[in-house]
Amino acid sequence: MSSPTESSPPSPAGAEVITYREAIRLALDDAMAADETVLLLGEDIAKAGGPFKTTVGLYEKYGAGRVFDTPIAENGFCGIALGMALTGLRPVTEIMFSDFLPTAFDAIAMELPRWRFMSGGQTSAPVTVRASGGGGGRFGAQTSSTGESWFLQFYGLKVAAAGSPQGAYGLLRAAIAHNNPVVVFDHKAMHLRKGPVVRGDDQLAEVGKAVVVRPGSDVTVVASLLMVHRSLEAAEELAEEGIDVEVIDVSWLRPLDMATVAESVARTGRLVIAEEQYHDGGWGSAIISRLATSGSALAAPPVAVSMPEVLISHSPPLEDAMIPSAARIADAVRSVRA
Amino acid sequence: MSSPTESSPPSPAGAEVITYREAIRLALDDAMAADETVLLLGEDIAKAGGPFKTTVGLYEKYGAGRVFDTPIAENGFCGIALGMALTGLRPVTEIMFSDFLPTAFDAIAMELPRWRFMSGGQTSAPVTVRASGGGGGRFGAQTSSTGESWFLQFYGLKVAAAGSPQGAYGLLRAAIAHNNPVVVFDHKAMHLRKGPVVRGDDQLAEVGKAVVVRPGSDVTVVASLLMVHRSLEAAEELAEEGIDVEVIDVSWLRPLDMATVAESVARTGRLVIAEEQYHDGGWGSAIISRLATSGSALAAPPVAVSMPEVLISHSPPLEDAMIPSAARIADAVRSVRA
Amino acid sequence: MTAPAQGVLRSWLEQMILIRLAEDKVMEIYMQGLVPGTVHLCQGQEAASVGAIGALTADDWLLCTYRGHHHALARGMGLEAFFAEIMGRDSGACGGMGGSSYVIDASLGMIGSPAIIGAGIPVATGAGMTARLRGEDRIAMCFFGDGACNIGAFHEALNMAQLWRSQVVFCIENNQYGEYTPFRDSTALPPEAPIAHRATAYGMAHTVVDGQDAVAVHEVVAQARASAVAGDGPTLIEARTYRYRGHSRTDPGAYRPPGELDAWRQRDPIGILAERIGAAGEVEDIRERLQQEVDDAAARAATGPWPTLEQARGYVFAD
Amino acid sequence: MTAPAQGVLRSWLEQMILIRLAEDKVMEIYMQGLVPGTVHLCQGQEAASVGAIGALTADDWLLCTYRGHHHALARGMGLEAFFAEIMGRDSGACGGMGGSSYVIDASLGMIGSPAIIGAGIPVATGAGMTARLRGEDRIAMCFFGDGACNIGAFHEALNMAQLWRSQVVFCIENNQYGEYTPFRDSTALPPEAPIAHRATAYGMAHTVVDGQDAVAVHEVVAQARASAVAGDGPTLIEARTYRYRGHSRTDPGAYRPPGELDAWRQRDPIGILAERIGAAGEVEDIRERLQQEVDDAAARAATGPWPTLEQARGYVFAD
Ligand SMILES: Cc1ncc(C[n+]2csc(CCOP(=O)(O)OP(=O)(O)O)c2C)c(N)n1
Ligand SMILES: Cc1ncc(C[n+]2csc(CCOP(=O)(O)OP(=O)(O)O)c2C)c(N)n1
Ligand SMILES: [Mg+2]
Ligand SMILES: [Mg+2]
Repeated sequence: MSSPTESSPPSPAGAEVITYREAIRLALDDAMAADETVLLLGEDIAKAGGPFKTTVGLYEKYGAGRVFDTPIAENGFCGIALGMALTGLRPVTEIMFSDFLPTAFDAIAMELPRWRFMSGGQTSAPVTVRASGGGGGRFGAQTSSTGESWFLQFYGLKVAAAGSPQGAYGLLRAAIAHNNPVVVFDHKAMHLRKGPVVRGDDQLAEVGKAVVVRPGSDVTVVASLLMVHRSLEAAEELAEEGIDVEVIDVSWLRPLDMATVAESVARTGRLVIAEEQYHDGGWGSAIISRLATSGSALAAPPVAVSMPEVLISHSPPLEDAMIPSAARIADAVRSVRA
Repeated sequence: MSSPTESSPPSPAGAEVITYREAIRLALDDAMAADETVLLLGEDIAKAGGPFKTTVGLYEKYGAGRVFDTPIAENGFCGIALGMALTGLRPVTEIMFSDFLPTAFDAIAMELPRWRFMSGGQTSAPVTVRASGGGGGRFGAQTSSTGESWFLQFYGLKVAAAGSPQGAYGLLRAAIAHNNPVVVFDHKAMHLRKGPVVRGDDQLAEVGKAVVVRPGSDVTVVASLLMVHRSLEAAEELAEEGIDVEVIDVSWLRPLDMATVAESVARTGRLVIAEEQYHDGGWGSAIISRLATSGSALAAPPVAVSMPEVLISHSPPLEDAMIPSAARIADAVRSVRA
Repeated sequence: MTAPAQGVLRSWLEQMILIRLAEDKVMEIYMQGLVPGTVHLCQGQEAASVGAIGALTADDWLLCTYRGHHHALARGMGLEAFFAEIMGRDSGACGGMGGSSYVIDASLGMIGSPAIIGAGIPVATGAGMTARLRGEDRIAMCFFGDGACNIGAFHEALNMAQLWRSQVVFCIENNQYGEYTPFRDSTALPPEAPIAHRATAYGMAHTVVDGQDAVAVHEVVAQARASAVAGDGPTLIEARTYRYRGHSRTDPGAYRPPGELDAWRQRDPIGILAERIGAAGEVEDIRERLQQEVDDAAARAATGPWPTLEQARGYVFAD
Repeated sequence: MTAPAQGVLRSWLEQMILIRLAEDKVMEIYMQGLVPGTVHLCQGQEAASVGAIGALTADDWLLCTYRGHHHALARGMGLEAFFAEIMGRDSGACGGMGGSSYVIDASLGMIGSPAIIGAGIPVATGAGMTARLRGEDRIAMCFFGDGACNIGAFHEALNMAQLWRSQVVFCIENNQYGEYTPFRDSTALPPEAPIAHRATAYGMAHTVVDGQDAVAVHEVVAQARASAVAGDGPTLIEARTYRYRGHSRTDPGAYRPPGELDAWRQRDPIGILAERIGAAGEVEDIRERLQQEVDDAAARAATGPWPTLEQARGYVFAD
């Protein structure tokens, strides 16, 4: 296993090297400082600083009127966030684990994205829903899903997924500033991973824009969340074999940045998807299908490195066998080169 | 608009010509007669016979211990169904409109499909969840979704969608007899459509098997629900132009019957998907992606006839513009032939 | 609370008659094929909306449901925008996107009326929190049905509303049925207890009121509004009422015991208010005058243009 | 209800000591790196599980949560299967699929212990319906935490359970906190009212019991069980207890007021029962004997084989 920052590009000017988790915390802090209508709701996020420490100090800094410890009632507090947003506030809700999102699907998938439309554009719902997902922590079947593609069919929601500390910062800032509902996923296994982060009110990620995190000419790998890191690891390994991999952090699953992907694939002619999820119904199949229907000519069939169709158990060898590894991604890249 | 039964194949022996809605009702009736552990839960389904009349007479026939009027509490009664299933019963829950499924996502997507696994196979959860979805009724944004692909990422659930009265009967019978949780979708706009149905305990659909509803040699159209009918209409029209369309009623969205699709596409070399849903994250993109990754060689890029990325309004011209028509499907077929 | 002046009561009477006529008109144009989809009518429930909304200020927010025509009209929505919305026209209150289920005007503080049961209850709670956090003399008024009191969102929202003293007032319009099911068949309660009793689970104030009497409804809402603004927390009000029509367009109401409808019609909210203010003799005149307005507005609405897909696209996302 | 015989109480004491030792052992092997993931321990809550489960028959079903070690052991799960499950081994009670959160044995009537808060409450209600529909002398016993009483599933399930007289008994193990939040900060209630008071919303029976006293817990559960079986409906029991450890492995419990833990330790459930049956002098001996069993079982469990992906695949679907 390489050290956390090893495969990161050289730090840009003004960057601090901080953890992904701290990047989330600072995004919340900076957003709250920049806009007094921003407020936070979630379980144990106020006095205790959050189960993942993503809100440490914010209750003390912004007070009880801006940071709320909620009961365990995800659907209720996401609906409350919608009511706040309709009346001029800009709430951010924290869903501790992605697997708890289904309890709140009515509020998140059915109300938030359709509310403005039904009114004929009279209202708007600038709510950000944050969720931490992903495996590797040996948490078992109901606390290891990334959940990243669960909302793809619920048109009206924008969905982001942070593949690096800078992504964690910039995507969250962008989501909070956006005038429509956005779900931002992060990955629990990346919380302590460090990387360079440039902060500031001008560091908002562009909505719907993927990021080429490693330019390359031979094969395009599109990845999200932890898979971005694993793809970069695979790319390092493959570089030694003379294979030059381009890694794209997809960053937004809705809307998908097909322009960036198509441009890359047009150059490389080869595509690997690296996703910590099942393939059917995920953003990876959306990309492959969209390329296919657009008639993109590939030099080899695309390969999806996805989760096998089993549920996740907490048992270490099983979890390791399920979550795509750098080695599996590297093999896929080799196979599309063959 | 063609008359309801016009494009149906000649009736098989023993078939009665009945409505799709009646096929659902008879499937429930026959399943309850065949197995006394089968019972029904839903809103207004007992004394009133169901908002869509899919349970008329069953309360009278099987009594208050087999047909339950529930409170408006979808998550609760789907969880109750799980508890019944774990202890030896075989409940069927009715979710009136697909759009109400999100209120019950915890029970349906997070508990039902994972419950057995977490126990290491000690328990099982033979629950059938029925939902009526789909547009055309001018019901507006929160009561017109088909919802058919919402569970694709929730591995462990099987998902069926009825494209004909026979499908409505056979898929529901199969789901109820199956020892694992199944969600069965029907389409509201098909409820009064008639077709031949053969009933009986030997008429259970095969789990995971698509149905070639019209054999053809030039282009493969894969469709679900109402789109099956519209594809058949398109096929009739195209037959006059000398284009021989094969129409597949996908029937099961999980598991997807890739074998039937791939065999068909291997013959025709051309694929059109007809789906009343957005493309990204749906079963249509799963099929196209799976064909692409398997290296299937197509003579032309596949085409997906899907919903445009707008929400549904109740306003007739808008709904008509959104839900794929036979004409749009026919155009797509012509385009892959060009 | 001071009782409303005679002039105000007179205007309520007119509003209630207007709502009744408008709903009857909706039925009529429905039969003429002018209304796409289905409708959920509220004849019989006029007093609950008019009395409650009469207790609000212009700044207050409203959260309604798919059975929300009376709220829209009581809040002052113009008749043409109302009918045009129900007909799916661009000139409708929501540009034709909402339909019968979603007839709102945000400029009147109407911030939503979801079709999903219970979904509005947390939303209203959130709006009430905005008022509280800003220290404003303002509430969110949340209407919902008896059937909605059994879904999880009700419980989650009421708990947080009370915990945080949200400036919200909850009003159950108990019209005796959720679709075709009498509320006692779906709602476990202590014997004889009203649904409003459920508030005690959260230590929340609650009250039951005759929903056919606009003045009585006004009084309890005004009181609840004052408590909420004072920081004393929400109130769960149960207004006992009845819908004369079936649940939706296709429902003939066969599940009703014989005589029930007639008994409720004896306590018609329009008659009760007219009697109270000594205007019983004028009802017919008012009806006639308003009928003309209603007919004209519906006719104008029917000529409205359809929305385009491009317009619809523009309504999904804010800039 | 007849009080349990002395021999039974003696066996409870042993069970409670065993649970305590097993939980301490889980901590120990956790620190040794033998436990993947996290754990939610229940030291301090032994009486609530042992007393309640002591009132059940072999046919009764149990629905637990991620904090369910005490229930599994009180119900008679073997120690090796218990430890092996927590270590993710094929020899575990759930073949290593469940882990610390999901240690169940269906042959003992344990039908689930979901990680999602509240998810088990409807499930237990459904199991209780099976018993009722079949007319069996059998209940579903449903354990959950104080924090779970605020989620929608609680409300929906309790309403239906009461409406349909499901043969279920609900037991809130109120250990004072949901994660790091004291229950009064998340749970709106009338002043001083217990959480069990929420049952009144549904006209359901309820009771509060000293969760540190196994005999007291046994008594209320036995009574609730009898009512449920008699068709008188469910009971919501609140057992007041305390978890000595933090919420999960990483939680030092810094949110607790100074002295609180010590005060609760004064009322340790093991001490209380030992005292009551005059066995205080024997606790140390029992500990020593059981410690050996616990150590041996954990050691054996640690040698268990890992499950394979093929095995896991086979657990997803029934044939
Ligand atoms: C979650 C959900 N389930 C079911 C429905 C279908 N439905 C629409 S109205 C209704 C009855 C609601 O009854 P009540 O709350 O009393 O309101 P009323 O219609 O009487 O005004 C039902 C079940 C829905 N809209 N949402
Ligand atoms: C729906 C949901 N939201 C959040 C969580 C995270 N979570 C796990 S345990 C817990 C606290 C539960 O408190 P309580 O019900 O009192 O049980 P205890 O842990 O004290 O036994 C929380 C919030 C969860 N598991 N499920
Ligand atoms: Mg009602
Ligand atoms: Mg607790």
